[in-house]
Amino acid sequence: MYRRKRKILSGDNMKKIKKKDIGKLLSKWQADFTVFTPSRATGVARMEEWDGKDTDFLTWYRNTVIPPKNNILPNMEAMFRFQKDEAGYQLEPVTPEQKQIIFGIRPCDARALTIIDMVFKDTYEDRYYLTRRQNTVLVGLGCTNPYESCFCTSLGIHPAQSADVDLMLTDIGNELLIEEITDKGKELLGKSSGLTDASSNDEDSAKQSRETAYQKVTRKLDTTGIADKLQASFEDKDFWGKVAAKCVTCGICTFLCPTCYCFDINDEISKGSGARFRNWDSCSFSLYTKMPAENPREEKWQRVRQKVCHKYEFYPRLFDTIACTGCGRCIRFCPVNWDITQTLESVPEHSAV
Amino acid sequence: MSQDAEWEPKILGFLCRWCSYAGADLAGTSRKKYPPNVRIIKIPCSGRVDPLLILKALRMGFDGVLVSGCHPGDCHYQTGNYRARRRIAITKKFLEYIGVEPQRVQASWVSASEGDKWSQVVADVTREIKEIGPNNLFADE
Amino acid sequence: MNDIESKLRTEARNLLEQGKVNAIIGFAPGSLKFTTTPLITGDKEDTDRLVINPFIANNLSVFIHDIEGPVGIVAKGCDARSIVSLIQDNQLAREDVFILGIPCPGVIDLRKVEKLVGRDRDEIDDITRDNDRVTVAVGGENKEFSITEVLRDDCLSCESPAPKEYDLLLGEDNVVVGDRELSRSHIRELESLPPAERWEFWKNEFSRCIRCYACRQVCPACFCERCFVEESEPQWISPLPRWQDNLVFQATRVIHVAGRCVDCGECERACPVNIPLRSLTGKMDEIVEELFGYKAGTDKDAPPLMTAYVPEEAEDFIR
Amino acid sequence: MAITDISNRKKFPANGNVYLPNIAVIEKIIEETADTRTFHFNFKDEKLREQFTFESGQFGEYSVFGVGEATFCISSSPTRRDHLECCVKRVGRVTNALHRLGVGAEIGVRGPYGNSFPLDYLKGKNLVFVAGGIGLAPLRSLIWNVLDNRNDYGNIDIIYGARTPGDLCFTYDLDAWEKDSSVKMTTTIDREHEGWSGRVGFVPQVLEQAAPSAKNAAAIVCGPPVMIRFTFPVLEKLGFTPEQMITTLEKRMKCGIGKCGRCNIGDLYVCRDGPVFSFAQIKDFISSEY
Repeated sequence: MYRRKRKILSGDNMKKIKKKDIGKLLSKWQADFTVFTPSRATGVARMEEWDGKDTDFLTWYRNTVIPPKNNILPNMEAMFRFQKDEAGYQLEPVTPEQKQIIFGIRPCDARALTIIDMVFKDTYEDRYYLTRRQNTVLVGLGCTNPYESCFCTSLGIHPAQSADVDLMLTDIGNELLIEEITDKGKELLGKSSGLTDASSNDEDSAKQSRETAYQKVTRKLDTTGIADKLQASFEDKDFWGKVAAKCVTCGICTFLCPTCYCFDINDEISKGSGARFRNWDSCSFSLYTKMPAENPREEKWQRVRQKVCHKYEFYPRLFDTIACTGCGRCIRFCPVNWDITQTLESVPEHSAV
Repeated sequence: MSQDAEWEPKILGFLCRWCSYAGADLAGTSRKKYPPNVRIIKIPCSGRVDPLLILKALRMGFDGVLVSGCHPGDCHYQTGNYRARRRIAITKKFLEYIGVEPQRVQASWVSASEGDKWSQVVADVTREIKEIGPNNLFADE
Repeated sequence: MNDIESKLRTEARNLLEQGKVNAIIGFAPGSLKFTTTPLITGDKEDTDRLVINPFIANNLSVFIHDIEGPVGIVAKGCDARSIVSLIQDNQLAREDVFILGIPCPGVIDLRKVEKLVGRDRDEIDDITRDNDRVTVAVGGENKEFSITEVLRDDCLSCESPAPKEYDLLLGEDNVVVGDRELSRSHIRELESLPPAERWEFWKNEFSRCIRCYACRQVCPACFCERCFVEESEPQWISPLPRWQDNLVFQATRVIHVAGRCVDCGECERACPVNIPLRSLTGKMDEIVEELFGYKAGTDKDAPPLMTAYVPEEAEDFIR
Repeated sequence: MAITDISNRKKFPANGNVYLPNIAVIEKIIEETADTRTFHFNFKDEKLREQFTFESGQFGEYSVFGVGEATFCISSSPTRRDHLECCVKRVGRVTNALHRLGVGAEIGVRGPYGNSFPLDYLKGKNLVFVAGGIGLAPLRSLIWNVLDNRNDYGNIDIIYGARTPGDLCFTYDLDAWEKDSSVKMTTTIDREHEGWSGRVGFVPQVLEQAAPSAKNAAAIVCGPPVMIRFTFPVLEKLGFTPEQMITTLEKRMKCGIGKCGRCNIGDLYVCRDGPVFSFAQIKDFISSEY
């Protein structure tokens, strides 16, 4: 199983900040970064540009509906613009230059970015994704109240600890304990104000807080040998048919999944100039693989199988990690309560191939 | 909405080939004067007009849409215009509900012999749409 | 287990055992609190998992197409109307479906409950209903609500919780507890705004649409083999999730399902970004009723709304 | 040897941004069939024209700006370098738009992507090419490549079929190969057709009748999925091992570089690990995913 190998800096230089001072800290950061925080202003919880005052999210925020991957791999982004003149087509690439902070990202969603980094770095570098990634500082916030659908601990993720972020915050009551995780985090901390040194008491209560959070994740999934089991069951149409029976093949689970990265590419044009965009796509849709004469995944059981196997069989083979972080969004928002943990637990034992 | 004196509405007309298109043709051949604001698409029957076409036209920036077919009882396919009528009726009401000015979706019955009526319809429709101004519904800001 | 539930299990088992149906479509307990999940099975042992409770949210008629041959389906009033509508549209033969009608108690809207108690659904310990009172146990406290406060809006406007069309009705017809006006209050509120503000409202709502198409996928009235949004020659709307195209998509969808939409409210419940879609479909239902006196899925022998006409009707807007 | 060895894959990122196409100009258009055209094109940038290299079997992403991108193999041979070719069947939005373009029009081209036919493995062997319809396009690149280095290979069998005589592509090549005494060329059409005096029968059947020996041979197969599905069993019957059967697959693609997701067969991405595969690599997946 894949593990992030990063040194977590030890306790003697840990800082903390009062929750009521978070606004000041975010304001300070706003001088150099676009700061994103959890927000419900648009009618759905997602990471939105901070409005300069609201820190209410510290009380209501458990996790966003739209995963923070949206801030790195937006559901729609321009890749280049084109224009036609006498000399022919002129192309002008769009480069994402904004320096941004995602404040409050959960360990599951941060791990998700580490996971999809692998695809975007593989063989050909994806400039758009990687530039945004580089320009982003992740400030993690440990969970205190995971959802009933959460099963991050089954995937080796701690709900309140993370090596996938740059700074990690832990709720210790009226204050947040701050850990430096990376140099990028350290640099950001250098640009911060209103911090005080954390005491060993603070660290104890942080430890306590983390432990409590961990215990609260009660949904469990045994992933032992799952890739092999899935491989052996690949052609088991009966099983996949049953699993997929209630799926309505909408795109909720994939679009809200923090590790689903598939995209489509589309052009827009008006009066000779236009742009090429990419936008999220989903293996749940039959159009996704449709070719003029054939569709290798015409049936919905094939598409459900692709989704499950991509995360739990193919991705581990390619990159040595399961492409699921147990954030539970696919379970929580599924209109038919299709539950990936139930599916994975019911994969039949076939003799190995 | 700013009323540019130069501005002339662009209206998309879906005209049934049997009646209204012939009516418009007649208006032309009899040298009727009427505003040049309607771009015409010839369709086999007003019953062909899917509400999607109306929405697509508005999305493309047309200031109004005019569907024109045979008078009730005169449809070449017997009932096409009756079906069109139901569809346009609900489309118009629904679009009005979501905030589209009702003037932007227009309908008329114009027969092959009604060149006069056609020129009148175009004049009226153009004037009404001119009054409400350009279609900025889908503008980004 | 209540009476209806045990009767349902027996009947469903019998249908499968006697070979009258190839599959049963019903509700089973869900994997999360206060949820059920569609159960689609040909295995008679599975019928022991069938449940009827205030959380049977899905419109199960959406699954009928997936099953070959006769199918037994658990149907609330709205589901049965969808089935009738499918029959009207020749999507389904009456004899291919065995309707296990249940007098629907009304489905509790978890979003409303969450709002009322200020907690997420998984933080709630229990929700119990005693006639018109609903008790929500949360944080060691019992909070009482009237049923009209917590029922889904579409249930509030429901006129027949028990199916009118069925093969077997499990239990007595229910008393209508609804409050039609209350259920349409958002529509009235929007209507009171000037047109530009109404447009602005929907523009904002559709700005967060992610085009997951859940609204379409859970809708039994959306049965086109290929939706217009998937056509590429011509491409009717851009696949990019811009609010303009999101809105054109939804507006067209709502117009396309006029006369088929039974106001089951599933599109709105399924929407992961909380777009009040029922304020669109509900309005369309009002329009077709007002203009043509038509109510979707109430008469299986009637022609579908958009294929019928009365020579003298709805003429006033035509020049 | 591993056919999907990706370590030596040619990277050809333009301006460091792989998604940014290079502008190319259409120089010639050949009507292959009623719905298929071959486009001869060259990069607009002269330096790029010189630098651009590719191998038989690789593909490109072709843009019609404002309409979108589509994937086609490069159907010309790297041994013939005065221009590049791609063969396009009119089946959808982008291909329709391409067919509307004339000589002199500008298109966008990204690539080359994917792996290529394993020349090192093929050298010294007898080669059996089996193609159907437009499936000849990628093989054609390899066939000319092989013929231009004729002494490196053994016997060459080409079995090519189409639905009707009018659906045969590259008839000018077929004529040339017919005349080449070092090539055994068999052309067939699916059913009897007026004016056709040649062979009639489906490609797999014709292959079975021709019965090329599997000894020191390799079969290279490309065509519609249904043809591929029926061809492999025939080759197996003739004694070809899964390693000796090579094909190039077609899937819906968008990015062409293993990011966008859709073209996988199991954990293999057709764009990144293919499009050239041995049957040994894909046989586990081929029944239900292809």
